[in-house]
Amino acid sequence: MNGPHDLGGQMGFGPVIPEPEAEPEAVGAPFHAAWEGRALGLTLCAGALGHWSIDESRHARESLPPAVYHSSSYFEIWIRALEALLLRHALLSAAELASGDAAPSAAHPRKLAAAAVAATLARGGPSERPIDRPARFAPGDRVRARNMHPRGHTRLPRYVRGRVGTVEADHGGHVLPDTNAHGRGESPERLYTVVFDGAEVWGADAEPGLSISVDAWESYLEPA
Amino acid sequence: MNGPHDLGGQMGFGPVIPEPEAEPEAVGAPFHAAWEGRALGLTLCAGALGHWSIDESRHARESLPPAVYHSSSYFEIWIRALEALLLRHALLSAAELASGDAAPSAAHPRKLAAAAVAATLARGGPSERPIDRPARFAPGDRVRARNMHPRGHTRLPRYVRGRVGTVEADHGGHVLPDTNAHGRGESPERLYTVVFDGAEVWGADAEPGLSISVDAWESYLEPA
Amino acid sequence: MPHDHHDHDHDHDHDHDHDHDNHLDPMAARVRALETILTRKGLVDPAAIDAIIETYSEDVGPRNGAQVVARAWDDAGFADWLRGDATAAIADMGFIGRQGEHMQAVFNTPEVHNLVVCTLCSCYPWPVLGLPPVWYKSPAYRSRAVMEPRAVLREFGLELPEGRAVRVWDSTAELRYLVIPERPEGTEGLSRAALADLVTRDSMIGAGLARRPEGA
Amino acid sequence: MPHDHHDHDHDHDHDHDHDHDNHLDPMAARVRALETILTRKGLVDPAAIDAIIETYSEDVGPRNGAQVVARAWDDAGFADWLRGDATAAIADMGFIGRQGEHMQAVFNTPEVHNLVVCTLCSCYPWPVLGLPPVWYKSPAYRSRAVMEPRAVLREFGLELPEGRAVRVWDSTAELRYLVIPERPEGTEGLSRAALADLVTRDSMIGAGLARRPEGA
Repeated sequence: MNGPHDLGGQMGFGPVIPEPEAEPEAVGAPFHAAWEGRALGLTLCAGALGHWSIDESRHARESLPPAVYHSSSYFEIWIRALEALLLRHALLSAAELASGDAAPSAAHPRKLAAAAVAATLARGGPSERPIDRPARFAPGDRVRARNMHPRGHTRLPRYVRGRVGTVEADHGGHVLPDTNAHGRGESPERLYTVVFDGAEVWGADAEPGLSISVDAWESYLEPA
Repeated sequence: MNGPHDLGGQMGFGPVIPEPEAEPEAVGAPFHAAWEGRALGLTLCAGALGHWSIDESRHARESLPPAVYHSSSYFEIWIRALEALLLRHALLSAAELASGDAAPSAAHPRKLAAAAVAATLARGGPSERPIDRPARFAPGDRVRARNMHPRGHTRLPRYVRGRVGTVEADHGGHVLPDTNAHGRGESPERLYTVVFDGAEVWGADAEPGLSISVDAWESYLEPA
Repeated sequence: MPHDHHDHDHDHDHDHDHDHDNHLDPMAARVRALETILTRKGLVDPAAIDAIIETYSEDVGPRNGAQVVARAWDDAGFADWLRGDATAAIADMGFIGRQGEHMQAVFNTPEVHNLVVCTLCSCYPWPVLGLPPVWYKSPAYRSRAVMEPRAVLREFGLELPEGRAVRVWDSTAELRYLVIPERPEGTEGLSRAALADLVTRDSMIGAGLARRPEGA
Repeated sequence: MPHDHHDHDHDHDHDHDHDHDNHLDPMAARVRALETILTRKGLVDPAAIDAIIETYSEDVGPRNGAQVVARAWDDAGFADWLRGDATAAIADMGFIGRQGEHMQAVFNTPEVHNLVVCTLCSCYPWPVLGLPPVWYKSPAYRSRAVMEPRAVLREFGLELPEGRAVRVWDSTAELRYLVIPERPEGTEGLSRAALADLVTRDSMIGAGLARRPEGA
């Protein structure tokens, strides 16, 4: 979707404010408030229940109303999206969320135990999938990012759509976010790194000497 | 600028909520609160002082931080931009605005009098200007909207940039907002209505049978 | 998907996603403070603000445009003038000035339905339609009208016939567009005043059709 | 123009443009309420949250990546491995898992400076860099890095040499990028630990260079 999250080339957000790297022993780092750590932990624990994919989770964040998305900190976006996911998957009712109260329930069969955290984080969620179909594109090929504007989730940023670039690498099959975010299956497709000249993307307003790459699924591309 | 105002094709704002037309005698219409009428009047009266153009005024609105722009009602955007303009042109100091207090001053030489309102509104601010240069494009010509991303004001919406359309009408010379908004002169240019096929603009995601036109200054266009 | 959040939203402490015209109290105070200080500094005259409000509350509104449409339906010569030089034809009826300096009339036909939007702000033909309604200024309308006008029109209760083309006019410059809706059936012999009564504000933006006369 | 509003802004009643991580109190309450209710419903274990926080506070952070970079500087064979199969080479050092499942190392050279961003959210290589800093997640960085990276780097105090090309990597899929900064001069004979001390977090994103050793 052409949502508030698709920020490449948008203007008006002001300067970037650098932040010193925390000393390795700094207490509380890398969080800026205790609730941020809890928000991270809640999000990962709820994700571990297996009711939604990382793609659905990203789509829940970008589906927040633009006014909310733009006036929220990043972990606030996470929490608002987590609430939406819990409601959508009926793990929580609107009444429970509003009241802050619920009857105690038995443990969810996939509730993440403290002892399992290390292994779960170490396992992660690889997106690579075997794929049989021959590659449509090869490194060196000129391709055009499709001028697509789906209502649902996609990972093709608006700023490259319609622009021509060069395939630089073929990373094999990966889960397609566009279907997976909506529970329509993993539909693995070949993923390519495609590099664009800055002037092709931004016209005369590009900084000189700039090139930009995105990682694009095969269906995002057409021969140029 | 690629600001928060450039909304064509953005998603996530929800449904359109129709609003019944007010009866001609409705008290207070078309305003939804008394302050909205005051905000309109203040904006027009301040504009009549002649310190800024309508283009600079529009740019002040779109330069509001995106979080503010998206969480403000339309007249709230006007008031915030008006405050910025008054400060920029030193008609008001930050201290005066913060305190809400100022020493009384003599009337500004161009202060709009109640008796002059009707004539001022009737005069408006025509943007048409004589232009000598021959037209670069003629109705029927195929043109491409330039892939431009200026940091300053422009009236070429992002959704048509790089897309090919057909010139439908030549409206003669008009003040160029891109320079006028920044006090760099009216630089009149020929203005064209350019019509684009929906599928050219939105690809396969366009509604069938859709065409869209924009009014584009000559420097926004190149031969296709 | 654009409606997605409405299914999942809920009232929960400090949500910012409240209605776009709901800031009444703080904005009333803010605007009052600004008017006070600008008045003290000799920059504005509150009586001029009153006169502006009166103009757009009482004198200038969509009934102006309705008269233009009714005359165009009734007078083929005027319709031709409107088609060729809308600014002059509309000025002939006394509707001139701010946000209507350069007018263009666009005529609905059985082949093409016209819809007007301003994606970049809220440009609107004030002398013929008055000030725009909230929906015209809303991000929802501005974002969607150029991409899915039929879906938008459905939210106004208007289902266009399948083969009807849709032409969207994005008001990016100082040209202002007035849609001339199709004349409804059953209106033969009606007076101009009666015809004008059938012309809604929304029909002159393209978000609706002209009403049919009662009993027709 | 992107900075424009900072010149004109002022504190005035209910501005929403406060700092992006400044909602401490209402958010703390909101998150606490959510944790309480999810715990009661048997969905989360607060001790697991503690363990996650501990992991990213104490075990996983940019010092991991610094060790990877130091080894690459010191061991040409490892650098080649990193270039060819970063996931395996980095796993060999024990850095694996969530948000680092598919790694790619991009090497700065005298010709090209690399910079990593995620314009669509905040993808970041957690196993080697920990959690991203606020600026990496900020709309300012995400919007500008792909269009005016040199202007952004200037805000970090980094002025790139004029002829240096800039390659920006937008992390749109599950590949995660680690920038290998150029090895500073005057570092011959330093231990790997001493080399790692020169490798800043920002240099592994491309927002800075590795530090020169003191006295060099």
